[in-house]
Amino acid sequence: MDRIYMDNAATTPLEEKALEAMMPFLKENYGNPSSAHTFGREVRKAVEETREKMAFLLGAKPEEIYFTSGGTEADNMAIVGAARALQDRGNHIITTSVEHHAVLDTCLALQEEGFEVTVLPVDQHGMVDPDDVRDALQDNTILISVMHANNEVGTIQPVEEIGRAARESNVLFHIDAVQAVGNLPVNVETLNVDLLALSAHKFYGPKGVGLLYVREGTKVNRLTHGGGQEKGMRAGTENIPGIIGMGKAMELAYSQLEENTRRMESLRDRLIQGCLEMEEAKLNGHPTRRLPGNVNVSFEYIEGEALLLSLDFKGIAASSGSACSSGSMNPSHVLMATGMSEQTARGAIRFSLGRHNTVEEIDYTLQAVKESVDKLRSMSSLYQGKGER
Amino acid sequence: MDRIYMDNAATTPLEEKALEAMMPFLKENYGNPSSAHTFGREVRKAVEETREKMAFLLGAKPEEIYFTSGGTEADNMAIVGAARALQDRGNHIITTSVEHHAVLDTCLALQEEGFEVTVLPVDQHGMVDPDDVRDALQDNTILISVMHANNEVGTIQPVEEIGRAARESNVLFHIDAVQAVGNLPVNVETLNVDLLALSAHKFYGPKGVGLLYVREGTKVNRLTHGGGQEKGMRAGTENIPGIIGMGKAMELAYSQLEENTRRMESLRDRLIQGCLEMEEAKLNGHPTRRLPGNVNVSFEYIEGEALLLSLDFKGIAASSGSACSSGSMNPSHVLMATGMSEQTARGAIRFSLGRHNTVEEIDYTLQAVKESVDKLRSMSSLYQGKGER
Amino acid sequence: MYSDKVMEHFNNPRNVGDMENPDGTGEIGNVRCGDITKVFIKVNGQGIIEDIRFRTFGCGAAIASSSMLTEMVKGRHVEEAVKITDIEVADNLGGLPPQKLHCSNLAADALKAAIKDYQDRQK
Amino acid sequence: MYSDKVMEHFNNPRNVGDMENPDGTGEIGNVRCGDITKVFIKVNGQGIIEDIRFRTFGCGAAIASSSMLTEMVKGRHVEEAVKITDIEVADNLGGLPPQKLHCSNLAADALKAAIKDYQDRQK
Ligand SMILES: Cc1ncc(COP(=O)(O)O)c(C=O)c1O
Ligand SMILES: Cc1ncc(COP(=O)(O)O)c(C=O)c1O
Repeated sequence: MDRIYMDNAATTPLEEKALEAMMPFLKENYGNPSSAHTFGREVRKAVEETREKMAFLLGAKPEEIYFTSGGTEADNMAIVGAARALQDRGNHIITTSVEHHAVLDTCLALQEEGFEVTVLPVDQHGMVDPDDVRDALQDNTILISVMHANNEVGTIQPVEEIGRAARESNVLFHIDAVQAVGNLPVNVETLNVDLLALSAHKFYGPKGVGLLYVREGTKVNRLTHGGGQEKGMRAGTENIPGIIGMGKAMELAYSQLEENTRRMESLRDRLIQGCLEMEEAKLNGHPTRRLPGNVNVSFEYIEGEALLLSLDFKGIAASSGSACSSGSMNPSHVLMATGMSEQTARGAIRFSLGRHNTVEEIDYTLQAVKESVDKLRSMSSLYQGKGER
Repeated sequence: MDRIYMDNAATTPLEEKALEAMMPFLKENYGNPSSAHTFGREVRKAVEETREKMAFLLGAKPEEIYFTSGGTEADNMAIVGAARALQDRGNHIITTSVEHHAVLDTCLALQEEGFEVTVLPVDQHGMVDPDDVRDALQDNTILISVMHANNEVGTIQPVEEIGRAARESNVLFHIDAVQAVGNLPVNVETLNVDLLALSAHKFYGPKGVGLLYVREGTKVNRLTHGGGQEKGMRAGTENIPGIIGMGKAMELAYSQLEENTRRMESLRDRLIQGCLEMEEAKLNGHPTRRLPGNVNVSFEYIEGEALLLSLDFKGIAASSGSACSSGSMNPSHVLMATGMSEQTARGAIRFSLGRHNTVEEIDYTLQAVKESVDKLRSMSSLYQGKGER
Repeated sequence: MYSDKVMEHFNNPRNVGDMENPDGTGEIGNVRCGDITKVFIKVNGQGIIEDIRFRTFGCGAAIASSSMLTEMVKGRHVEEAVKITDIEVADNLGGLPPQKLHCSNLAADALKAAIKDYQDRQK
Repeated sequence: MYSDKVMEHFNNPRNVGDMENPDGTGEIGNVRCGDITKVFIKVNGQGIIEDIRFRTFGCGAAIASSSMLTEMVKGRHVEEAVKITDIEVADNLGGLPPQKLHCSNLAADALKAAIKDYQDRQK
C-alpha cells in the first residue's frame, strides 16, 4: 500500500486543478500587479477576479478581502490591527483557551501594550459556552476572537450565536476559520463576523497564502509598512501564483463541500469506532459537533509522539498535538483546557482525514494502530505499573 | 517582435530551473515541515538544505537565516524587531531619504513609539555620504538602515564603509539588499552588516518569499505570534515551494553573476547612450556606481506615466517611479531627494534590464522611445510653452 | 487599471494641438499639483463651439480626459458645454481609477476657463 | 528531526522489558516533566553489568535513548557505567533535537539510580 496521509489539518496536498491555474503565473504571466504596463495589468486583472470570486464564496464584497501570506498573518493583522485601531474605545479582548497560537499568543502579547485579555474556558469537549462570552463582556470590550473549528480536537464552536452576542453588544467579532473553510459552509453574513482569517494550504490550496476578511467600515491598523498593496493594509509584492491557486482551491472546496463532508464523516466515524474498540482509548473533542475529518483519540500509558513515529514506520502520517508545536514537549494546551490529565493528554493522537482517504486506508490504519499501541504499551513503564497495581 | 520586458526591478520572470525545483513541492512533497512524520521530515530536510545553501552564498550561518514572505516583511522584521529589542539602550535610528517605503515608512512609523529618526540626504546622484552617517551618530543610536542599491535610480550605496562606521560605533546595521542580490556580490561579512533583507522575485525566484539575515547574537523581537516556525521569529506555515525556488534561483544568480553583470552593463550603457542622444534628456542616478540593469532617464516636458503607456502600446514594459507607488500621483520621493525639479522628476522613466534582454530589444526600444517622446511632446502644454518663449 | 476607452483616447487623442486665433483660451493646472491642460475654442455667432483643441502635460488619464472632453463639446452651445462635469467626462471614458479622478476635473476646468475667456471677450 | 539512528533504536529497541530478581532497579521521571524510565540491572561478582532491561513511557527520543544506553552499558563495570553522561548517549544516537536533549538525561539518570540501588544492597 502507498503511504497514507492522515494529517490534513496540518496541511493538504495541492489540488491538481489549483496547480494548473497557477502555472501560467509561474511562467509567462510574471508581471507585478502594481505595474502599469500590460504585463502588470494582466496579472492585476487575475488577482482582482480571484478577490471577487473568494468574496462571493464568503458572502463578502471584494473590497473587504485582503490577501496575506497565510492564516497566521491574517490572525495577527485582525487582532493587533483591530485592537490598536479601537484602543480609544476600550482595551478589553475576549478569546478562548483552545485557540491556535496565532490567536492566543497574539492576544496575550497585546497585554504588554496595556490590553486586558479574558481567556474563556471550554467544557470537556472543547466547546465554548456563548453565555460565558456574554458574561465576559465589559463596557470596554472591543474585540472577541473565537475559532470556528478547532485544529486539534475538531470541535466546532457556536460562532453564530457568539456572533449575535457580539453584534448586540456592538463589539467586533473575529473568527479564525483556518480549519473551517473547505470543511464547513463559511459565510460572513450568516456567521455575523467582522473579521475572518483563512489559509489556503488547509483546503488543498498552496502554502504561503491566506486571506483576511474585514467588514466594510471596520477600522484595522496596518502591521507592516511599505508599498501600497492591498489598499495599504498589507504591503509587499503579492504571492501571485499563491493567490490564484487559493481562489481555484476555494472554488473547488465550496462546490464539493456537501459531497466531501458526507464521505469524510463516514470515514471518520469508522476510524473513531475502531479506535474506541481498543482497550483504554478515549475520544477527545466533541462527539458530534466536530470537523468531518477529525479523529483525536487518547491511548492511555503511551506517548502520542511515540505512537506517531511507530505509525510512520508503517507508512501512516498522523499528528500528536498540533503540527506547529509538535517540536515542543508540553502536552497540548487544547487538551489540557478540556480538563484531562497530563498523562491522557500526552497519549493523544490526531488523524485528520482528507479528500483522498479511502475505506481501505482506514482499515489498514486501525490494524496498524492496534499493533503499535500494543507494542508501545509492552514497553511502557506506566503500563507495567498498572499491571502491578 | 515579442513583447519586451524591461521592468526587472519591479519583478523578474521565474527561472525555469527554479520552477523545476519547486514542482515536487507543489505536487507529491506536500508535507508540513513542522510535522514529525516522513511527509514532514522530507520537506524539513529540503528547507534546511536551502537554508544552508543560501547562508553559504551570503557568507552567513544557517542559524542566521529566517525565511519570510518577501522583502517588505523582512525589512519590517529587521527594523521594528531590532528597534524594540534595543529600546533600553537607545531610541535613535538613522536611515536615508531614498529608501524603499518598506524601510522608510517603517522607520517613520516607529516615531509613534517614541523613536527618533534621522533621514539622511543624498547627493544629486542619489548617493549617501558615509561622513553624514558618522555625523548623525548619537550616543543613543541603535540602528542604521541603508539600502544596498536603489530600486529607482540604481545607485549603489557605499554600504561597506557605512558598515565599518556602524561596527566602530557598535551600532546595528541593516541593509535592504532587495535590489542588490542577483546583481551585485552580496556577502554579510565583507559588508559588515548585522541584518539584511532580500526578496526572491527580484532575482528570478518566485513571488511571496524572501529572507532576513540576522547576525548571531543580535536580538530581534518577533512581530507576529503563532506557531514556533523559524525559531519563533516568523510564525506561520512556510511557503515551501517558494523557499525551494528561492534557493535555486539564488544559486543560479550567484553562479552567473559576473557574466550577467557584464552583459547587462553593456546593454544598459547602449540604452543610456541612445536616450541621452535625444533632445533634453537627462540620466538620473549615479553615472558609474549603478545597478547593471538600471536606466533611469528624465525627458523634459512630458510625464513618465504617459511615456510608459505609450511604450506599452509598442510592446515595451517599463516603469515610471517605483512599481509600488505607480498608482500614486506624487513624483518619486527618490528623484525629489536628489534635488531635481518636480517637472523633471515627473518626466522620469525607468528601464530595468534583465537576463533575457537583447541588443535588438534595446535598439527597438530606442526607436520607440524617440517616437513616443516626440508624440507626447507635440501634445504637451509645456513643450508648446517652451516654443513660445 | 485604465479602461480600454481611456487607453484608446490616450493613444489616439482627438483634437490635439494649437489653434490660430481662438475665440477663447483656458489653461488650468500647475506642475506642483500635477498636470497642465490648455484648451482653445472657436465659437460661432450662435454660441456653438465649432472647433476645439487641447494640449496637455500629464499622465495618461489627463490626456485621455482632455481628448474625451473635446469630443463631447464639439457642436454644443457654450452655455451647455460649460455645464459638463468631470464626472461626465470620467463616465464617458468608462471610469477612471480613484487616484486619477482629478484628471478629468482638469480638462473640464480648462474648458470652463476657455469659455469664460470667450465670454469676457464678447463683452 | 530525528537521526536515522534514533529512529532505528526507537523502532527496534534493545533490552526492553522486565527482569526477574534484578540486582538493582532505578526509576526516574514523572508524568509532569514528561517521560518515565525504569532500568533493571544484573551485576556479577566482578561488578560487571551482565544484563540490563528498561521500560519507558515517553516520546521516541526517550525510548531510543533508553535503548542506546542499555547497549552502551552491557558488559561494563558499574564504576564505569555510572560515569556515562546524557551527552554520550545523545552522541551515540547521532544527536538529538535541542528540545529533546533532556530525554537522554532521563535514561542516564535511571541507570545511575539502578547502580545506586545495587550498591546500597551490597552494603
Ligand atoms: C486554527 C488555525 N489557525 C491558524 C493557523 C495558522 O495558519 P498558517 O500556518 O497557514 O499561518 C492554523 C494552522 O496551523 C490553524 O490550524
Ligand atoms: C529596494 C526594495 N526594498 C524592498 C522591496 C519590497 O520587496 P517585496 O515587494 O518583495 O516585499 C522592494 C521591491 O519592491 C525594493 O525594490
